[in-house]
Amino acid sequence: MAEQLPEHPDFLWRTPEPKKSYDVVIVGGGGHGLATAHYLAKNHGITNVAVVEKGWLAGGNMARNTTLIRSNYLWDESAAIYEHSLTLWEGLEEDLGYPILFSQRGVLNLAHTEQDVRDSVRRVEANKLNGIDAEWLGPDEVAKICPIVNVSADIRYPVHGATYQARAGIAKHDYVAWGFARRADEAGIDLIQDCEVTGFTTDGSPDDGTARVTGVRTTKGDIACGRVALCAAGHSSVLLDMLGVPAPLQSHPLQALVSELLEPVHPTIVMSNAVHVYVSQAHKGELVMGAGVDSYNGYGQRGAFHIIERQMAAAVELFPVFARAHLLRSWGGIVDVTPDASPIVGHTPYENVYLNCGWGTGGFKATPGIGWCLADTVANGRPHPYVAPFALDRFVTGALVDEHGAAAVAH
Amino acid sequence: MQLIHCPWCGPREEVEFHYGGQAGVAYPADPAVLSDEEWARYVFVRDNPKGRFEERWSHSAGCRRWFTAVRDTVTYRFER
Amino acid sequence: MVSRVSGDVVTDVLRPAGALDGWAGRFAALPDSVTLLAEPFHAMVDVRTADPAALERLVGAPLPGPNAWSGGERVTAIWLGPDEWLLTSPFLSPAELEGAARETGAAALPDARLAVVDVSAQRTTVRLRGAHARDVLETGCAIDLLPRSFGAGSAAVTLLGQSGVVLLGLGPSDYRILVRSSFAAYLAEWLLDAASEWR
Amino acid sequence: MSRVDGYGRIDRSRTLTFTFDGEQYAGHPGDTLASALLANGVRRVGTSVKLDRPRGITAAWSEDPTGLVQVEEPFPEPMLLATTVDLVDGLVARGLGGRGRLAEVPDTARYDRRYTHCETLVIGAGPAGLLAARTAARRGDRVVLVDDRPAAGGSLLGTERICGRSAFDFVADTVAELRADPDVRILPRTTAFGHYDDGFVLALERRTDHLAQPPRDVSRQRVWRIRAGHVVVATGAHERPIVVEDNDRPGIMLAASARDLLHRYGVLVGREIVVFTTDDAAYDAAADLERAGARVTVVDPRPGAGGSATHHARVVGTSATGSEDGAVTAVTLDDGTVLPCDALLLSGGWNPTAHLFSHVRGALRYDAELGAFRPGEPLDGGTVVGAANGTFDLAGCLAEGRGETPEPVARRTHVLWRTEGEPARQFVDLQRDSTVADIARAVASGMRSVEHVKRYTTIGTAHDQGKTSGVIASGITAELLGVPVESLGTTTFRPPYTPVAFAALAGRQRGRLYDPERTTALHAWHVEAGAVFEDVGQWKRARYYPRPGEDMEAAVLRECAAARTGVGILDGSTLGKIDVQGPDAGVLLDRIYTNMMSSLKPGRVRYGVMCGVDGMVIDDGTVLRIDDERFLVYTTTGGAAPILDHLEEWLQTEWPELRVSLTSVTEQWATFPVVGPRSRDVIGAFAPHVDVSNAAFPFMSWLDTEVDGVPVRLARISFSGELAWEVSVDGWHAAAVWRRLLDLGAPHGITPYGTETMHVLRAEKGYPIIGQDTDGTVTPQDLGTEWAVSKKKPDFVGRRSFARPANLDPLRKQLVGLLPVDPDLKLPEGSQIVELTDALPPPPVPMLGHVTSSYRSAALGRTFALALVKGGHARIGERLTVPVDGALVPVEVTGSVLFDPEGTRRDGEPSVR
Ligand SMILES: Cc1cc2nc3c(=O)[nH]c(=O)nc-3n(C[C@H](O)[C@H](O)[C@H](O)COP(=O)(O)OP(=O)(O)OC[C@H]3O[C@@H](n4cnc5c(N)ncnc54)[C@H](O)[C@@H]3O)c2cc1C
Ligand SMILES: NC(=O)c1ccc[n+]([C@@H]2O[C@H](COP(=O)([O-])OP(=O)(O)OC[C@H]3O[C@@H](n4cnc5c(N)ncnc54)[C@H](O)[C@@H]3O)[C@@H](O)[C@H]2O)c1
Ligand SMILES: Cc1cc2nc3c(=O)[nH]c(=O)nc-3n(C[C@H](O)[C@H](O)[C@H](O)COP(=O)(O)O)c2cc1C
Ligand SMILES: [Zn+2]
Repeated sequence: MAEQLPEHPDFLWRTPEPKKSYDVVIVGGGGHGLATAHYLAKNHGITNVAVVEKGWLAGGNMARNTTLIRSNYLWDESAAIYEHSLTLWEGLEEDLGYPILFSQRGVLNLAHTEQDVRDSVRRVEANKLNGIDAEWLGPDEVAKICPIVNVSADIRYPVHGATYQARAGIAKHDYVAWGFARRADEAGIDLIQDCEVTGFTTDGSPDDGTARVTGVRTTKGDIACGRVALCAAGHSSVLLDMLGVPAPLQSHPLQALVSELLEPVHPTIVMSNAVHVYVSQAHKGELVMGAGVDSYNGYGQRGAFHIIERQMAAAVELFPVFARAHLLRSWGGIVDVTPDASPIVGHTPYENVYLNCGWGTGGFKATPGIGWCLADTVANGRPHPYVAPFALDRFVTGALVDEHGAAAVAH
Repeated sequence: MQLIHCPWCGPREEVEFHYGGQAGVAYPADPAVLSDEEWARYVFVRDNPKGRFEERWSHSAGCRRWFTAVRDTVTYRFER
Repeated sequence: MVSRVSGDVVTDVLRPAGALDGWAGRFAALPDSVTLLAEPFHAMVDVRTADPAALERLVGAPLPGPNAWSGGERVTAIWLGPDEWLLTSPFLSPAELEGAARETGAAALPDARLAVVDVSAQRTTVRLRGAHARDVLETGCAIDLLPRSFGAGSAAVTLLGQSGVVLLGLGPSDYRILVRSSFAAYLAEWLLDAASEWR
Repeated sequence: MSRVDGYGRIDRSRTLTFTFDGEQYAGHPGDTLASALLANGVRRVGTSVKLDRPRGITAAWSEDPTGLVQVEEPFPEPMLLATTVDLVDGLVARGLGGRGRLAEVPDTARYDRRYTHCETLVIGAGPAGLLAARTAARRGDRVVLVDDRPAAGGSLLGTERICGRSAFDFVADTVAELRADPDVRILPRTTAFGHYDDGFVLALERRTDHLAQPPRDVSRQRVWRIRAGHVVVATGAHERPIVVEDNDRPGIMLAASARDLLHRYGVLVGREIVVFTTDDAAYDAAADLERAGARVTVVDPRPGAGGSATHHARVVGTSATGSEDGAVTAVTLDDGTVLPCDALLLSGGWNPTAHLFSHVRGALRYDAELGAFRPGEPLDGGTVVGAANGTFDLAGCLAEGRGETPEPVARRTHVLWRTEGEPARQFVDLQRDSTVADIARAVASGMRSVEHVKRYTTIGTAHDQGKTSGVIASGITAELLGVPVESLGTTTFRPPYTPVAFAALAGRQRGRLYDPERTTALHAWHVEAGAVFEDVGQWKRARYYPRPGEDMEAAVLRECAAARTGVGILDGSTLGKIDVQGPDAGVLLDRIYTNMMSSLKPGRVRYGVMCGVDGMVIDDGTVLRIDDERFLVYTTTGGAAPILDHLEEWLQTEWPELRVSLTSVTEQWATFPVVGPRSRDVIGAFAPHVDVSNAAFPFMSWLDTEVDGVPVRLARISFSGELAWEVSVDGWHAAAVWRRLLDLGAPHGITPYGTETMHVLRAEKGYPIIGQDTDGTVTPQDLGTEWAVSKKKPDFVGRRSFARPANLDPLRKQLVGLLPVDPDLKLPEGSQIVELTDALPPPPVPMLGHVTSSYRSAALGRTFALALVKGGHARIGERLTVPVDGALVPVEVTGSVLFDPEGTRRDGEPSVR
C-alpha cells in the first residue's frame, strides 16, 4: 500500500462576484498572485484585495511545474531572494496550516565537463559565502546520495561530480496554491476565477510621470482599484501590451512529464545541464521530469515531441534503471523568459502598477519569497530590498543578473 | 514537432531549424546617437504577441538560409 | 605566397588517409541487403554564385535546383542552397577541381561574383546500397525517402541520426551520404547499428 | 475454468505455462495474461493503492484501470495491464498494489524508431478504420493503418454481420485487399500514442514480446514517426461503467469487455451474470454470454427498456460474502432484490475515444442524445470517424469510414453516472481509490472546475488516465454542483494515449549513440598514444598523454616544460574555421570584430575579439588574410557553429547587400601548433625550402607551401608566448603530416601535448579562454584587451553597449593574475575571492570575484591563477583572501601576464634570431 496523500481542509475558498472596487487588484491567480494576496493580508493587514484569474485558480504554470525548490543560485541578488524564499518554505506548512508535502530531499546538480566542474565549484563557494548550504561532491559521493545515477566513467558524458544542496526539495504544487488561496480567502480577499483582465482604465500620462491605473476591465466587468500587481507569468507581455509598456519578455512552451507510480528509487533531485534532464520522484511515487524550453514563442501550453524524446534518452543514459519506467503523461506550460534568465520585479511607468514576471522556468521555488516581497513592495510603494536589483531598468543600465551560464538548469 | 516550410528546401522537420524571434527589427542606423533606453530597447525588447507573429527562422541544418514566416503563437500554425 | 616546392624527401611519402579508414572490416561483415562502403578522397569544392549557368561546362549539365544533384561521372554538382553548390569529383584532385571551378566560372561569367572554397576534407563519403538501404535510412532520416519522392537525382541537406548529412539518391536502393569528417565515425557506428536488424 | 469451447481465436492445440503470484498456470497462444488468468479462474489480480482492496480485471483492453501487474520474467517491467500483456511461455508476473518496481539490472533490449510518410494515416482498424483505409488506398493514397491490438477488426467480434456476411470474413477480405497494395502499410500491435502538429503521429509498435523466440537483433519496440497528409482517427469508443456502491470488486467489469473476452479468447467471465445497463449495446453482450452458457439477468432502469430486461431497477450495491478472492457474489437492487452472481457487467453508455483528436487542440462538445463528449469542430488535416466520432451504429461507422455522412440514427442513452449508495464506497477512479465522496468533498471545499476536482481527488491521473472514469467524474461533479455537465467539460487529454517505456522513446540514442562523438583526423593516433580525453562540446580532445606512472599533474608539467624549453606539438584541429570571401569581406569583419580587420595585409594574421550586441565577449581567435577578398577566421572550438550562425545571421538578415559568402572549413583544415624554442628547427626541417628566420617569416605572418606535393599552410601564431608555428594541412594528409612532424622533431625531443598543457601555457601568458575566463558578462575591457577594441571604427557589434552605465562602473570584474602566497598551493578553479581577512564575517560575505583558471606552472616554478576581480586592475599588488576548504588562503593580485611579460620568447632564442 502506497503512502497516503494528506486530507485537505474542509473549506478552501468562496466563489465571490467581483465588488466594484478594491484597494489592490492582483492580476493572475497563480502561486505568485495568491502568495502576494496572503502576505498582503498577513504582513500588512491589507485585505480589500481581489485576485483576478482568467481560468481556474492556479491552473497556469503553478499546475504544471516540476516543483523543484532550491536556493543555490550564483549571484548575490538571486541568492538573497531565493534563500529568503527557501526559509519561508521551511515554515510554510505551519503558516498555511496545510500539508503541502514540502520534502527537503536535496538537489544534485551534475557536472559532466571540466567547465561544468569550474562553474559548480564557483557556485558552491558563492553559496557558502552567502550563507546557503552547498557542497561539491565527487562521483562516489553522488552515488552514495543517489545510487541509481550512472557514475561509471565510460558513458558518453561521465559524471565528474555534483553540487549538492541538502535543504533543497519539492512540494506539492497544487496544495501550495490552495494553501495560500485558503488563507487569502479567510482574510476576506476575493479570489475571482473565470475573470480575464482585458484592459485597464488609466489616468495621467507616462510622459510626465503622472500615469496611473484606475481600474481593470475584465470579462466580469470593470473593477476599480487603488493599486495593481501583475502576476500573469507567461501572459505578462499581453497585459503589458495593454498598458503600452515594453518589456524584454518572450513566452515559450516548457514541457514536463511523469511516469506511473513506482516504488521509491530516487531519494533526491537530480539535475543535469549537459545531459539535459532533471528528475525527482514525487510523493505518490511518479517520476517527475523536465527539460529545456521549446525554441519558439508559444502560448499553446504544449510543446514538441522531440524535446520529450531527447529528455527520455538523457534520463535512460543517466539512470539506466529507468529503461522500463513508462511515460504516463506529458504537458506544457507557458514560461516568460528574460534575456538574463532573472525575473523582473518592481515599478512600471504607471505609478501604482507593480510588475512581477520573467521567472521563466524557475519561479515556483520563489512563490513564498516573491509573495512576501511583492506584498511589501505594493504595501509600501517602494521595492523591497530583495527585489530592487530586479527592476526593469537594469536592461538600460546594463546591470544584468545573468543566471544563464552559471546556475545550471534554471528550474 | 512542426513541419516548417523552408522557402528553398520545402517542408522539413522543426529540428532542422533555428528560431530567430521577431522579424524586421532593424539594426539602428547610428547606435551611437541612441539614448541608453533606446539602445536597451533594441538589444533586449522584442514583441511577444499572443497570436499572429512575424518571425525569423534559419534552416540551419539544411540550406542555412534565414527567412521570415508568419505563425500563430497559440495554434503554432504557419500562415502560407 | 606559395613558396618553392621542395625536392628532397625526408621520410616516407605523405600518404592521405580517409576518415573511415579502419572501418572496412566492419562494413564488409554486412549482408548484401545493406552494404556500406567508404568512398574517400572525393575532391569537393563549395561554389557560391548567383548564376547557375556559370559552371555548366564543368559539370556537363546545368547546375541543379533545390533538393537535387546533377552531373556526370567526372563532376557532380549538388544543390546546397539558393546560391550554393557543392561540386564533387572522384577523379580530379582538390586543386584541379578548385582551379577548374574558378576558371570555368570566370570564363563563362567574367563579371559575375564567384566564391570557390576547397572543402574536400570537410566531408567524407559513404555509399549505402542494398535492398534494405532505405530501411536503414528511415530509422533516422525524417524526409520522405520513398523512391517516388526521393529517387535518383535527388539530394537533401538534412539530418541522419544526429549528424548533418548531404544525402544523394543514386538509384532505388543506392545512396551516397556526405558527412562532416568529424562525425564520420559516429555516422558509421550509427549506420552499422541501424543495419543490425538485417544482419 | 471459465474457458468455453467454440469461442475465441486462441490456439488451443498448444499450451503455454506461466506463473502468476507464484502459482503456475497454463494458457494458449493468443491469450493475454488477463484472459489466461480469467480462464484459470483467477479473478483477483492485485490490490488498490490506498485502501488495499482486492482488484480484478475491469475491461478487456487498455482502458482497464485495475488489472495492473508487474512482469518479472523475461525481464522486469512495472505497471503493465494484464489485458495488454501477450501470454508467452515462461512468463512470470505478479499482481500489484498500485505501484511498480523498476528492474535493478540494465535492460539490454533494443529499441528503435522509424520514419514514414503517407497521404493518409488511419488510426484504428475497426470497421470505420478499415473502410477509411480501403477508401484511401483505392484512391491511390499511400496509407498507413495502425491498430493497437494483435489483429484488425476492432469491435467486430465475429457476431456482427456485414452485408449478410460474418464480420470476420469482412475483416479478413479487407485486410487482404489492403495487404496486396504495396502502398499500404498495416501495423498491428501498434498504438498511436501522440498526435502533434502538421500530421505528425507517434505510434509504438510492440514487435517481439509476443514471440516465443524473439529474434536477437530485432528491436523489442519501435516508435513510428508518421508524417501524414491526412489523419483519420478511427479509435472507437470506450464503454463507461455506472458507479455503484462497492463497484470495485473483482468480477465487476464492462459489458462489452466481457463480450470481447468471450469472442477473442473464449473466456466466459461468469456463469451467473448480472448486466446493469442504461444502454442498448449491453443487450448484445448479454445475448452472446447467454448463448455461451451463462445465466444472464439484465437490470435496466430505463423506462420502457426493451428486450429481455428482467428488472426495471438499479443496482445499488454489491457484496462478496463468502468469496475468498473478494470477487462479487451478489448485487443488491434499489427495490431490495438481491441477485446472486459471479459477475456484474456494467454499461452506462460510451465515450468516444477522441484522445488523438484532442491532442491537437480538437475541441469536444457534449452530445446530450449520446450522453457523451464527442469531437466538435473538424480539424484541419484530419477527420474522426466511427465510434470515435460518436457514431455508434455499424452502418454509420462503415459510412463514415467510406467518407460519407451517415444517416442519423436516433439514440437515447439514459445518462446515469451513479446510483444511490454510500459515496465513500462508490469508486469513480478505481486505480486511485477515488470515490464519489472525494468529489463531494472537493465540491464542498469550494471547487467548481473539473480541473480542480481532478487534482483534489486525483481522478484520471493514474495509469489509465481516466479512460473510463474521467467523463463520469465530470458528470458527478456537475450533478453535485447542480449545473449541466456540458458547462464543465472534461479535463485535458495529453499524450501519450497509453504509457510508453522511456527506453522506447530513447530508441537508439543510448550509450555510444547517445550523442555524436566528434573526432579529429588524428583520433586513432591519440588513442594509440594513450591520451586521456576531455569532452569539449561534442568533441573528444586529447587532454594529456600520461607516461607510465604519471598522473595528470606530472604529465602536464612535463608537457609544459617541453614546450617552454624544447618543442611540443598539439592537435588544434577542433578550432572552428570559416572561409570569408567576397569584395565586402573586410567590411563584414570590421562590423563583427571589435578591432579592425580590413587593414590586415594579405599574408598577415591578426587576433580579434567578437562581442554580442550587449557588448559581452562571445569569441576570440586569429584571422588570416588570404587575399584582398578573402579571410580565414579561426573561432574557438565551441564557437565554430554558433559563430558561423552569428555571422550568417548578421549577413543575411541585417546586411544582405554585403557581397560576402561564408563557408565552414573546420574539418577541411587540421591545425597543429608546433611550439617552443626548438620549433624553428622542426619547421625548418619540415619545409626546408621555406626561410623560417624571423626576418623572412615574422611573427603574425603566414604562407602557403607544399611539402612532398601536399599543400601546407604555415603561420607564426603563438598561444603560448613561445616561438611557434601553426601547421595547417587538409584533413586527408593530417595524420601523415603529424607523423612527419613527430619524426622530424624526434631529435629535438618533440612532445605531443594536450589541452591541459595548452591551457597552462596560455594562462601563464594571461591569454583568456572564452567560456572559462569569461561567462557572458565580461567585456573586452574587463579582459584587458581594450587594445583590440578599435577607437577608429564608427561602429561594430556591441560597441554601443560599452557606454552603458554598468559598463563604466570602476568596480566591474576584471581579469587579473593571482599568486597564492604559498607557492605550492593550487587554488581550486571556481574559488571565490574576498577581502584580505583572517576570519570570515557572518554571511552574506561580500565577494570580489572568482578564480577562473588555476595551475601549477613548470615555468614559474609555482602555482598561479587567473581571476575575475571587482576593480581588479586597480588592485594589482594588493592581497586578498580565497576561502578553500575551510582555510583562508592569502593571495596576491598581479597583472594577468605572469610569464615573460616582455614577450622576449616569441621570436625564439636570441642566437638564432
Ligand atoms: C513545465 C514547467 C516546469 C517548471 N518547473 C519549475 C521548477 O521545478 N521549479 C521552479 O521553481 N519553477 C518551475 N517552473 C516555473 C514556475 O512554474 C513559474 O515560474 C511560476 O509558477 C510562475 O508564477 P505563477 O505561479 O504565479 O504563475 P502561473 O501559475 O502561471 O500564474 C499566472 C496566472 O495568471 C493568469 N492570467 C494571465 N493573464 C491573465 C489575465 N489577462 N487576466 C487574469 N488572469 C490572467 C493565468 O491564467 C495564470 O493562472 C516550471 C514551469 C513549467 C511550465
Ligand atoms: N451499440 C453501441 O452502442 C455501440 C457503441 C460503440 C461502438 N459500437 C460498435 O463498435 C464499432 C465501432 O467501430 P469503429 O471502427 O469506430 O471502432 P472499433 O472500436 O471497432 O475499432 C477501433 C480500433 O482502434 C483501436 N485503437 C484505439 N485507439 C488506438 C490507438 N491510439 N492506436 C491504435 N489503435 C487504436 C482499437 O483497439 C480498435 O481495434 C461499430 O461496430 C459500432 O457499431 C457499438
Ligand atoms: C509535480 C506534478 C506531478 C504530476 N503527477 C501526475 C500524475 O501522477 N498523473 C497524471 O496524470 N498527471 C500528473 N501531473 C500532470 C497533470 O495531470 C497535468 O497534466 C498538469 O497539471 C498540466 O495540466 P493539463 O495537462 O491539464 O494542461 C503532474 C503534474 C505535476 C506538476
Ligand atoms: Zn532550406
